[in-house]
Amino acid sequence: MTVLIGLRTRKPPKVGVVVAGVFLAVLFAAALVPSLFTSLDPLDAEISQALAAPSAAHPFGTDQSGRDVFARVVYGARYSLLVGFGASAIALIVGLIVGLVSGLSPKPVDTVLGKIIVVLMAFPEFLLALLVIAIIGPGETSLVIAISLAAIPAYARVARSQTLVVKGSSYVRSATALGVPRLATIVRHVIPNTLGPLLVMATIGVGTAIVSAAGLSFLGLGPAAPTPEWGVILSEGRNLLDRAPWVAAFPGLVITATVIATSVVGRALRGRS
Amino acid sequence: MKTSERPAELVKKRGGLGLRLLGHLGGVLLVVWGAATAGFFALKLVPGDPVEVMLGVQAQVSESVKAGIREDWGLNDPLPVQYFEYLGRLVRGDLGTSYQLREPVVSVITAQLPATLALTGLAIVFALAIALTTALFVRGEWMTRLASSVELVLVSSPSFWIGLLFISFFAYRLHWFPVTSTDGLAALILPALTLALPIAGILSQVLRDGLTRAADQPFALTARARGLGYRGLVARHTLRHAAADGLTLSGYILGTLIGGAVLVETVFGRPGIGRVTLRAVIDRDLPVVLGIIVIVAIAFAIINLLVDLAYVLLDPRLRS
Amino acid sequence: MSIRVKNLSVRIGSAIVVDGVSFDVAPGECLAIVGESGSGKTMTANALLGLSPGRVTADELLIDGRDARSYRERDWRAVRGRTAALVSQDALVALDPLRRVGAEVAETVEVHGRGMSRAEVGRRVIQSLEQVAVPDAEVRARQYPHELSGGLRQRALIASALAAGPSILIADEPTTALDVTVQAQILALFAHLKRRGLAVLLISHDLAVVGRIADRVAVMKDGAFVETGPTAAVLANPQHEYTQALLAAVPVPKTAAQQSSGQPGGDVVLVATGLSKTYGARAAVTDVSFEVRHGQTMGIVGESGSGKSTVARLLLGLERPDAGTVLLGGSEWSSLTESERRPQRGRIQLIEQDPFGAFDPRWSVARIVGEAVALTEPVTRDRVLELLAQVGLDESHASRRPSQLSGGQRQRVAIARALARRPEILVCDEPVSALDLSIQAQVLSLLGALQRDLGLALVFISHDLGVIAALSDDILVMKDGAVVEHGAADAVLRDPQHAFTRELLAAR
Amino acid sequence: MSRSLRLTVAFVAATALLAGCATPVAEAEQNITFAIEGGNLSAGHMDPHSSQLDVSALIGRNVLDSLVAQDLDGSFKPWLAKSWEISDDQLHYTFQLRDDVTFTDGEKFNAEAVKANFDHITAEETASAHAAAMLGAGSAYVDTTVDDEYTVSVNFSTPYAPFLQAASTSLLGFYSPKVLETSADKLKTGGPDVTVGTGPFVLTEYTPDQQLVYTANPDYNWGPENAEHTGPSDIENLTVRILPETSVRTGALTSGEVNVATNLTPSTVSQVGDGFTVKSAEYPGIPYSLHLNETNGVFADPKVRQAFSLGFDIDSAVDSIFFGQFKRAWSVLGPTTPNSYDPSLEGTWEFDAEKANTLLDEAGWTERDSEGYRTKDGERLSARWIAYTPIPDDRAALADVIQSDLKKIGFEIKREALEPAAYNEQYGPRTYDITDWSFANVDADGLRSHFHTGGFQNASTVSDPKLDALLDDAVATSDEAERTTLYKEVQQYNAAENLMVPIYVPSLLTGYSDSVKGLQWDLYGRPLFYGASISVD
Repeated sequence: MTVLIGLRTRKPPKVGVVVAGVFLAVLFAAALVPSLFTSLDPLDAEISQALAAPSAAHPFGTDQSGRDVFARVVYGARYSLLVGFGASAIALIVGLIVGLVSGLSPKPVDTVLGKIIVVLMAFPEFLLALLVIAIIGPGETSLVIAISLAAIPAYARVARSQTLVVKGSSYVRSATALGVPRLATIVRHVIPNTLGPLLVMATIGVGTAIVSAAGLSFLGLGPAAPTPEWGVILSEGRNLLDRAPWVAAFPGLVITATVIATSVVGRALRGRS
Repeated sequence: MKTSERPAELVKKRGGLGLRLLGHLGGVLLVVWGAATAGFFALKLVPGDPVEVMLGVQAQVSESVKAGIREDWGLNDPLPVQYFEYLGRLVRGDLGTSYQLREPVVSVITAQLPATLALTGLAIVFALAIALTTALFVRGEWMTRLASSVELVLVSSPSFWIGLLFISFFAYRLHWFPVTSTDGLAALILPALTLALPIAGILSQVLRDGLTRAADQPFALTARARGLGYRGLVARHTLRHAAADGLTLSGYILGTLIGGAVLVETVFGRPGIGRVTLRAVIDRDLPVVLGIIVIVAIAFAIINLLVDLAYVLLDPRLRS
Repeated sequence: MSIRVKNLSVRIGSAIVVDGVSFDVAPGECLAIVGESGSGKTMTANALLGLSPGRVTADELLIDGRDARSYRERDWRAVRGRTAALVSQDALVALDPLRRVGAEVAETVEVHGRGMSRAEVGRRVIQSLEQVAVPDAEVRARQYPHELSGGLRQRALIASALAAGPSILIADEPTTALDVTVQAQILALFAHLKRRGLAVLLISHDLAVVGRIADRVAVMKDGAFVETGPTAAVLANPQHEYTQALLAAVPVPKTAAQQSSGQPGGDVVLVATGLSKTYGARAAVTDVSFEVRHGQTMGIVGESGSGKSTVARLLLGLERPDAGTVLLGGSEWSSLTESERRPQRGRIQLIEQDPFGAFDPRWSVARIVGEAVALTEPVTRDRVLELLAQVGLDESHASRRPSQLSGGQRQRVAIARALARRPEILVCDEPVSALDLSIQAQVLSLLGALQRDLGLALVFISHDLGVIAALSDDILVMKDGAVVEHGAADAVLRDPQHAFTRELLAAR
Repeated sequence: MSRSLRLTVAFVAATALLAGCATPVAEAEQNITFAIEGGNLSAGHMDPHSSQLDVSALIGRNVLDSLVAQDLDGSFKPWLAKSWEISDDQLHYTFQLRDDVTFTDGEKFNAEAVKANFDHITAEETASAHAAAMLGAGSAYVDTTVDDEYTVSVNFSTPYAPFLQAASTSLLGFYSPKVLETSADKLKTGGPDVTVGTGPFVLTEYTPDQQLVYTANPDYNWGPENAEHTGPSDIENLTVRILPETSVRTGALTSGEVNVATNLTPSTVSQVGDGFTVKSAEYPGIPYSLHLNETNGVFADPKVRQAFSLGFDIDSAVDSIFFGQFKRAWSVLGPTTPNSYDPSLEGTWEFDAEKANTLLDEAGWTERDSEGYRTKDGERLSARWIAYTPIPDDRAALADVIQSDLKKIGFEIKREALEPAAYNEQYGPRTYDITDWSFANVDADGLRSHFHTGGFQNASTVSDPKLDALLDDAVATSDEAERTTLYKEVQQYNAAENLMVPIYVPSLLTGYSDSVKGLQWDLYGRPLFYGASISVD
């Protein structure tokens, strides 16, 4: 979804940003202290309550083994946010380093690094993540690694081109003309001005990462079954669509809302920077 | 996202169209070689014994038989030998033989290709139709706001979830479409739509942005000052400019289609390349995985080539 | 009357951008509206074509004798191009870059001449192009805007405006993007069109342009006319103080007394010998030599692409010359490595055209200036404020970011930053080209004052001979990377030797 | 590129055409479409001689005939063998073959063909994962000898009672000797001209992961004696569609796109409405069970094993999760396993959390840690459960309940889902506490690989001479009453020791349209299409 970077800034209404921010804050709270939001255990199977429709007791209904879907979604926030933010952060840092090194290196080195980035960019992120999972095996940590590795080329590419832009910018020329040392120029001007767009990209990238993670979990490549990860819950619900659509509907809704919230906040950040 | 080279970068390039094409073909080969090599070595890192995977759980097969299979598959050769044999076959258009399916990877892929092409082809048609419709007909404040909200939702929703909702609603609730998968156009509509919606969202966002931006350009003012109305402006001027923006998305769209196919084919239980990919990844069917990598790399390289050519067709400034 | 306007106002949101202006333009007459950026002149022009983004009100709004106040979009479309046509600033962007010139011209014909055959449209296109003196019209029609020279492109734009035979031509800064020599040709074309009976409304910031073809002038400021009258009268005897200020801001050459050229007083601080630089196959600079003395100004004038900015970079050691040397204070400069050069960089400083791009956008003014101070001495707030005071800024500006400053203020910050290094030489590359006329004058006088006070040597680069003349002791005229004329300012201005210099002077 | 483009166009055109005239299936033409799960078929599992998968046997039956047929009552009937004799020492089985049987490639069926097939099954290159073991290879099987053109003997070193049952399955069915000679290496991939037998159908078209098309063998006149039909099949075309998703198979059945769909799941059965019949056949063999590793960790203590078996509510879980479609299991053999089931175990070990708690207390797991789990000497009462992927949703739900119920008595279950390769790595050295599977097998001898010392499915790692003796004796006799007694003892042994905790008896759920007539079923409940036809109402 990093494609949004290229778009013209379109500021969402202020109210939207506030709502999105509040939603994300609530999610963070749920990730840190899930018991604030539900008294139920996400793993507690009450077989007598299996496949109960949404009600006051079970706002999102229950699943096939009688677990509360709401509790599972609340506890799942932790995994999804961890994967989303963790993967974006790793991709951002590694991408920034690669991009900076490439952009600041002598031309031949930059050309080679640039080509490598292009080759890696030739793969859809999701496919790349699949391949990484194939190598390191499924699981929660693998998910973070796979998704961040898959996203790195995009970040590296933006970091590299931004570095080149900054390097060729008038203010870096001014700094050189002033006599500011090269390292100081890099630290004071190049890195901060490269980081800005990457941070915005990463904020929006959090949403992409969450969707990718859910997709991989959905395919059975993420955390193992009882873990209340959102993609896992969704996949638990897919064979129940005819009799218990709520099992799949609610986690998907929360994923969508989360991604929208990060996009809205990301766009607002871009509007400011 | 994957974008093709921006026109600005292209402008800088010198030399005629033919020379540039040649350079591009070189680039295609480079990308394919790089992808094949990276894929080969990455997959050699895969833990677990392909022979075990091949035989499945609880197979009563003796160690000596397993060793024989390893020998047959050349799994005991030194890595460089395996690599160069692989490259040699690749050059001859031979992607090897699947461990699991015991048939040439090329025929595995070509057997599944039609199903996936039908799915992705229809998805592109849907996405373009939706995006163009919104781009052309959405005007005025509240419609614009509605359109951007819908786009945001489409772009933000996991496609497999949309697919599940479709099945739940259109197939189980309303019985409009068969839940069943493989037969007929009716069975293709829901999966294709599922795959199309996120693409439609992003495409219409980009097209509408492009139209708006082009309409803010001085030439649009000039055109309007000649007495041209909105539709005339779009048809004669701004759509071409917006199309260039849309073109930069083609790599991204291809990526979304391929990644999305894995999920959508799983959700709708359709056969196709996506399923083959997922199976090959889970089963560690290295030749198939590598084959997919190479095919995807070729597809990307070709798309990039076509996109670059399309830029040149679209923008005369790139021709000189 | 082709245009008659009474009490025209335009509001955008709650802002009144045009505030009750009244004027009329007769066939064969040219009215010029002159003002600086943001004065509302373009808004006025757009309102006459129904293209205003704001709310337009007027007591009277007659276009070709018809009341246009109740026009709907449909009615306006019939007016645009057919009755009143628009020519705007830069044909490179005002013509659709993706379409052929012929198609652009044809569009006007097609919109207004429904049912015309293709051949007929084609004939009209060629006719229109020939009407504005485009040579080889048939060839040009098949070319794209970027393939034409600036002058031809502008003519093509005018041809597309005239293709449907309008009686009114609204020209919004039609020559601003052009080199001065081309500017003169386009102005002549307008004069010709006017003589043929078109009513021309000319919008410009440049009094010099206006003086050449306008019959009457309206000076606009903050959305209102402050002075109107026959051109000659207004230019010779401006009544309003704003008009007077505008006229005063037009740079006038240094008087002979101010010039110090030829006087051996100043030491030579910078010597360029045989500088050459090529990029790929293109020679940007060929064999340029000159010297600059303490306290004096070397003006370098040339059109875009003449290589003057490359000279600036070579002087600063930002690029290495392919041939030739630069000596700073008599010692090697251009041949040093960057680390050898860095300790001495403070001696020669750069002021660029676009100061906005020259600052890190995240930094405050104090930090920007402070970074430079830190390279020579410990940073103190007093020193920063002192520097700001030197360029006419105060404490209130110190905490702002570049984006919160006006163009003139930014250029002052750039100067302050350069001064922080206590330089001997300032290289100013088009330092005022992006500024309004009145601001230009202020910055120029600031530079002049600083030169007097600090004994700075200036290398002053501009496309504008007027600006160059105002400051320079010596003048170097460049064309296609080479020096075509070099001498003392008064000599060059009074008695130009080279044809190109004469052309430049004539275009003013 | 342009070629694939044309392909797409052709495909879209074809699908459009299909959509136009799809419903209903043209019934008058005697075409039957059969939907199977079959996801693994293309993964080298087309050959029942080498594959251990159910689906291989299922579709193999269409093409491969057997020496004998087993009736639903467990008795054996002549098929390709007119008659047979078993030597007194139970070591030699001599078959008199029919002399009128030909393979569909024209080859003659005779004693040499039988020998060639059994040799193929036991050959090392075949890497047979199941059929060779069923033939007794590696334990009892010696060789196959040709006595004359139509007489063949199968020889064993020790008595091997399950042989006839094995011989009745498609796993020991017969390929054309010509295929075995020229293209044995292609059998795993299969296809027309490769998968060639004497069966009622001929494989004429195979698109991996999509469909198999069979046409009737026009010369077929050698059906098993217990078949109700004779002569060539009435069905002209039998199309087997591979539809891995349950919901899709169910949908395809109810929409009339297919006539028969198998491997339906309990959750989708309810969608099959009027006009259809769902045949539910309990699998014989070993029910879905949890195998407790008695040499590893906490399960070394029999009290802990018993507490485990009583500690979760199997009845409610099975009833709810399988929507009442599957029965709760009481024994390590399913009730439909011929000549072996011990019904006396039913109702003997109901869910009893109280008793489980007492047992754990007795076993010394008396302390509790902060999470509420029992501890002994600072160690938590914890068991690691490994399962191989893919794990069906209902089994995962079942595991959720088990895990959750056991937590209530302070017993921690840690679950790991492993891909087959990773699973094998742990299964080999038996490093887990719990693992799970069911094993459908018509002969109770399936227990031998689970309980005999060193058995390849001996997940509980039990090694007891007494148990070994029971299993060895049972396989050495063909006396059914004696075998029943011996297997009942084995079942009682497990009930006392809790090596396996049986959970539910899976049933094969096959739905078919009421227009399909004459379907027969084998002992596993799989549909047999030989006698089937479509009625035109």
